[in-house]
Amino acid sequence: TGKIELLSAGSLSIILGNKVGESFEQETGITFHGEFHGSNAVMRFITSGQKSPDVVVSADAGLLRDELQPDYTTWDVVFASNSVGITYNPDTQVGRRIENGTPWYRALREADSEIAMSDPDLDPLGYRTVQMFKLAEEYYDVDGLAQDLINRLEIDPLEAHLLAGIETGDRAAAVCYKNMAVDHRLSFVSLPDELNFSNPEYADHYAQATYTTDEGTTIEGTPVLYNATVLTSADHPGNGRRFLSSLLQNRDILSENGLVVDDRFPRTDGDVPEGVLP
Amino acid sequence: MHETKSNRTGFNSVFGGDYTFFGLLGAILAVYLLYPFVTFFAGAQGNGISVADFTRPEVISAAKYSLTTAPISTAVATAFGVPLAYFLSRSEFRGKLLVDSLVILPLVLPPVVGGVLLLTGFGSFTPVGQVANSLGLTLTDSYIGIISAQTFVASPFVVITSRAGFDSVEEYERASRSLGKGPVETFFRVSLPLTSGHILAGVALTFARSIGEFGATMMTAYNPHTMPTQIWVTFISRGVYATLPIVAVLVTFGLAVVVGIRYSGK
Amino acid sequence: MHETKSNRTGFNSVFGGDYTFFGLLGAILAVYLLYPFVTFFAGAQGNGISVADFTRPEVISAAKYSLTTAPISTAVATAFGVPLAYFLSRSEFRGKLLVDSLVILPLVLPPVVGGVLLLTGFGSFTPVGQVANSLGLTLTDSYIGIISAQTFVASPFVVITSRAGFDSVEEYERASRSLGKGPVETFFRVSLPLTSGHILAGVALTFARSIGEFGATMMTAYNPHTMPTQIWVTFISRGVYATLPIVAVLVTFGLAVVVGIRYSGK
Amino acid sequence: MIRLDGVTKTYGGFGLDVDVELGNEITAVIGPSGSGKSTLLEIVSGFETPDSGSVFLNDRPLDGVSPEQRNIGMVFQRPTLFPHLPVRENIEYGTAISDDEIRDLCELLEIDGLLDADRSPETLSGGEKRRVSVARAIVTDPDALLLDEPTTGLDEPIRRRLKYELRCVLADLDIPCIYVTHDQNEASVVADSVAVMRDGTVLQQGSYEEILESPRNEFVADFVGIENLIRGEIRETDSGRTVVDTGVAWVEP
Amino acid sequence: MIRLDGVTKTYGGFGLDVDVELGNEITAVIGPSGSGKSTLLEIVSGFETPDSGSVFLNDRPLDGVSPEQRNIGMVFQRPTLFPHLPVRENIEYGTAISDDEIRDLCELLEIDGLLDADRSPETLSGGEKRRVSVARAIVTDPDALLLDEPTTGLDEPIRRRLKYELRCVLADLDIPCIYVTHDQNEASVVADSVAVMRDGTVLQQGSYEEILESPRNEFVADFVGIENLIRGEIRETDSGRTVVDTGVAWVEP
Ligand SMILES: [Mg+2]
Ligand SMILES: [Mg+2]
Ligand SMILES: [Mg+2]
Repeated sequence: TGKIELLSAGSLSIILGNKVGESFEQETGITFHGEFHGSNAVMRFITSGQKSPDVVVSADAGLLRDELQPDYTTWDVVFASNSVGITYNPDTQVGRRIENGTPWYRALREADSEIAMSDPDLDPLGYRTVQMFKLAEEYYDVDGLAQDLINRLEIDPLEAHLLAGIETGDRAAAVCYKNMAVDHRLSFVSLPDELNFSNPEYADHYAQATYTTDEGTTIEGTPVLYNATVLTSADHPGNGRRFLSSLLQNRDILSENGLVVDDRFPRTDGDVPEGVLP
Repeated sequence: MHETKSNRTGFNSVFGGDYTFFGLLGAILAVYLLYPFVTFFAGAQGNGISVADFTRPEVISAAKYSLTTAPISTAVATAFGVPLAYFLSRSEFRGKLLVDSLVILPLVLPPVVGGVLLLTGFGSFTPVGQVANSLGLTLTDSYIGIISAQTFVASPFVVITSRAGFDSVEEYERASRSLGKGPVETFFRVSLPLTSGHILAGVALTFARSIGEFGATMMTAYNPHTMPTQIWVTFISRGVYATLPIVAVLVTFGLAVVVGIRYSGK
Repeated sequence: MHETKSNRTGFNSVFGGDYTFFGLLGAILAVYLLYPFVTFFAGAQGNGISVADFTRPEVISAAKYSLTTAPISTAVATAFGVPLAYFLSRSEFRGKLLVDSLVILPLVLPPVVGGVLLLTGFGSFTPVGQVANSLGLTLTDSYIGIISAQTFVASPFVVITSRAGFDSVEEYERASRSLGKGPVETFFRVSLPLTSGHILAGVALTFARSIGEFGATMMTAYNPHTMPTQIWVTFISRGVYATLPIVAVLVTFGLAVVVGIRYSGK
Repeated sequence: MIRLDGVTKTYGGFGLDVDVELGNEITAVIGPSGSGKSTLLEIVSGFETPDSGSVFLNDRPLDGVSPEQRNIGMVFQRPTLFPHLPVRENIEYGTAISDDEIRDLCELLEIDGLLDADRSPETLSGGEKRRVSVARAIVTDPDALLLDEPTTGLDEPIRRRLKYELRCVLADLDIPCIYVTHDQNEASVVADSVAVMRDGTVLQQGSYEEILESPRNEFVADFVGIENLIRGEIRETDSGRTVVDTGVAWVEP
Repeated sequence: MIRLDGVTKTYGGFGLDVDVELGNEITAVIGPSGSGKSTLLEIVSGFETPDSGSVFLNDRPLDGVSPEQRNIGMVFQRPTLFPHLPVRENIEYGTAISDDEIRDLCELLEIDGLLDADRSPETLSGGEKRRVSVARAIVTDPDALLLDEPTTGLDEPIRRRLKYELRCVLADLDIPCIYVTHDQNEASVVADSVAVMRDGTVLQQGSYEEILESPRNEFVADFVGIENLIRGEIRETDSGRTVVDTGVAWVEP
């Protein structure tokens, strides 16, 4: 028994915080504490010594590896993917056109209002949005599409705020992950695998699209891979491993909430300790 | 001043005069402040939020945590803030102007930044945090963490208002001292009764701020969830309108205390 | 009261008395409030933050946006909040208790929730937002959005303090009215001069709160970045200690105005 | 002339119901606290609106006329001198007047010594404050003057002197003056006529002598200070003659 | 007896430098405003600490003794009655005394009528407030009494009466009383001796008659109200004899 502290990407707050967390508590009697922020903020809290969770979950497998290895952990498990798509408010001009069968990129390009995206300088969803537009320009073969769409973008600070804009009537559409739209019961347009960053096999294709942050770092497109680890300095490492094991067995909950969990997962990196993998 | 019946205009000035000018200007701000609440509650109705949502376990749990922390934070802020205000009002020392200004710093700073600063001061790996850990206390993600965030952010209110009160009763204290009563007895028999209005106003503001504190709390004690943290969590996971029950409960508690203290003071 | 020289103890009460009791209790809170700033600034020094960082473009840009919005928000809150306070102090109408309580709601509510509510009221696709759009105004993610968030969160301060002031000068106003002066002239020649201290205190608090506003601003106007928003962005992208230059600038501006107004009032 | 025509006002448990006419003389309104004296002044001055009935000033109805348009001067229980203005600017607040006029007025009220330089009202004695507040009210040449216990809080000798002087100053104005007091002696010194109030109504109105001679009831008698009241029973009521049995032998000398 | 031994105090541009001894009598301290009268009281009462020198009360040094331990009563310019306590509790604030004692004291000060029930100090007249504040100070049986312009703000007749009565009450106490005033007439009525201050120093100290007879300089003469000062030039200074040329013929009658 005892407890476990999880620090996780915000897009998993319902899945991990409510569903997996609750069933884990019931099964094991271990008190579960989940805390959810943007993936970058999660890494920042750990590397600047302000938070010391047992388990860390990132919405960007590469980010976790770059920031936490080797000082904080030496391994991780990729357990799911997610797909990027478009959520929209059906009561707006953009929403009505999408529902009437207009291709999403035309509806957005000809929209009478701004489209929301996450901050590309702070958040993987933000730069993936830009990269997705670049991939779409080639995929649909529409000249200038990417720049047109980028010009229409308005930045919201955190993933969750994107959806607040849709719900409250401040935004017509936004680029987001599928599970977020599912959690908030919002309309969602799925994109082909070539554009949605969900398929690890397309890693090379995604990498063709890049984004350069205002700090000057160039980021290549990568599949949306959720990975998790138990920190070397964890207070409750045993509980952490039990939680990961429970997470890897609860594939149904993950897919019900919009994540992609198929036979490509889990994928491991480094020496995964005993008891994590099923 | 007695309340008068409303007359034809709907407004009835107690002065029998015409306050339209002020009423119109003021109404702009009043409407601006109230209108978002109306759209929010109206929107929530359209999104199927029902009375049953008020008894969801996370609503009750958050209310419990808020109601067991905000009063303690307010009590702590008052127990130490009133003496601090009194000391600042009565004593002269090198660097007083500095201390005097710095105690209002948390007011200027965004709470989330205050929370980050608190972590640099009291986080698990800081010297203070390690001493506390060795004593079996956790200063973050605990009752103590919540109270520490609320106290940091909200205590300047009771300090500021009490200080203004104490500044105005110095002469009465001199009378008491000349009648043989020491500083502590003078404080309790003269200064405190004469400034109770100021202090109560500060207590009300501190409580309101504590119960609504989110930014710093999110940093120092994301768990257990207080009402503001639960609003955030619900908002992230289930959307804007799902937060209505906790928003309503939070606003009700905060207002009840503020209004209660205000009218008891009269 | 004159300032006295410090004596052996370092503290020299202006009453020649012993305020140790209050000093010790108060010091606990003062140290608690100041210690996180010390650890923060000390940590930043160890992390190689230099004077050059104060002139980074994002620091200057954020300072510019904050200094061009917080004064406007304060002016707007004052221009409408003082008449509102006056109207509430002087008039009786059905539902007054309600309005009177509701104008302090934004104080109880976490600012980030206030921001969400503002979006439900003024977002682009809301009726108000559409009217504004058709006039070429954007109410969110713009100067107006920043000011709207700051005003929502900070205006209760000037309303509360002004109201307390106006409540105390009613008799003088009756005298003025009986001497043939109407409500508006009475307001400017009697009420305003007699309550200037209260109003200035409220203006200072409102400004401090506006310049430090983050929660609601983040929701209604993440762009352009004000100092608090930039602190958040810098924190996420470059870590705690990189925020030092903006934190220092923010705290300096906020304190300067609060202290300035406070001492000019004496 | 001030006339209150069927004026009523109710709030809380209290109700005012008044029907009186007050001429161009000094009328003292007396009565215990809570009898409605101050409410009466508030209705006449326009700071309270009656529930029904009207107030007339020189036959002009004051319904809907705001306080500043009534041209009615007021002297309050607390002197309410504007603390941010020097004494002279206080007096001239309602109207600017010439140096000579203000000098004459202030000599009359024995406050000419206070006009110098920028003397602040906070440095004045209690009596001086009252005098300045009277000067401030009458300098505007009002059509009526209301005084609400203007000598309260003063020490007895100052109070005595002030009331005699007020008597002289007010009598010269030749306008209706309502002088509220709870002190029947003060009423007898200052006023031409007296109105006795209780529970929101005017019990009796007339000259002090009239009321002393034939008080309408025991309360009035008591309140105006009649101490030789003798209780008795009415035995006969003939036309023009009442025989009262006081239980005391009465021998015509 | 109060002795100030080389007491100095500097702040801003002002400096106090005093060396005086005050016996068990009433000493009026007079001088223009800013001359250091109030600062002197603050140092004696312990609310200010001198930069150098010491204060002695009946030969006991008061260095480091806080105000409440000095047993020195004070009457302030503003009466500072505690507004949240009834009159009687104000008087008994420093010490609880028997009904008889408080009755006697209040009769002496003519405020026995104010002890009833829960009378609030806010309902008192200016003169009454002063009397209560004097009663409150002397009921504690102090070793010295300091009064800072205790008649300021009162109307002249009240002020006149109060100062005569204060004279009687204070003389009976047989302790040092320092009576600060800026009014030389008040000093002459109330005090046994006078100390004239200017610019932080005591220019001259002695009985009123002594000072009147031989003022040390023009300022003192002026301040104690000598109006028949005749300017002249010293012509000769013999042993025990000074010949002054006043420019006016002088004929021995
Ligand atoms: Mg009254
Ligand atoms: Mg007086
Ligand atoms: Mg003085």
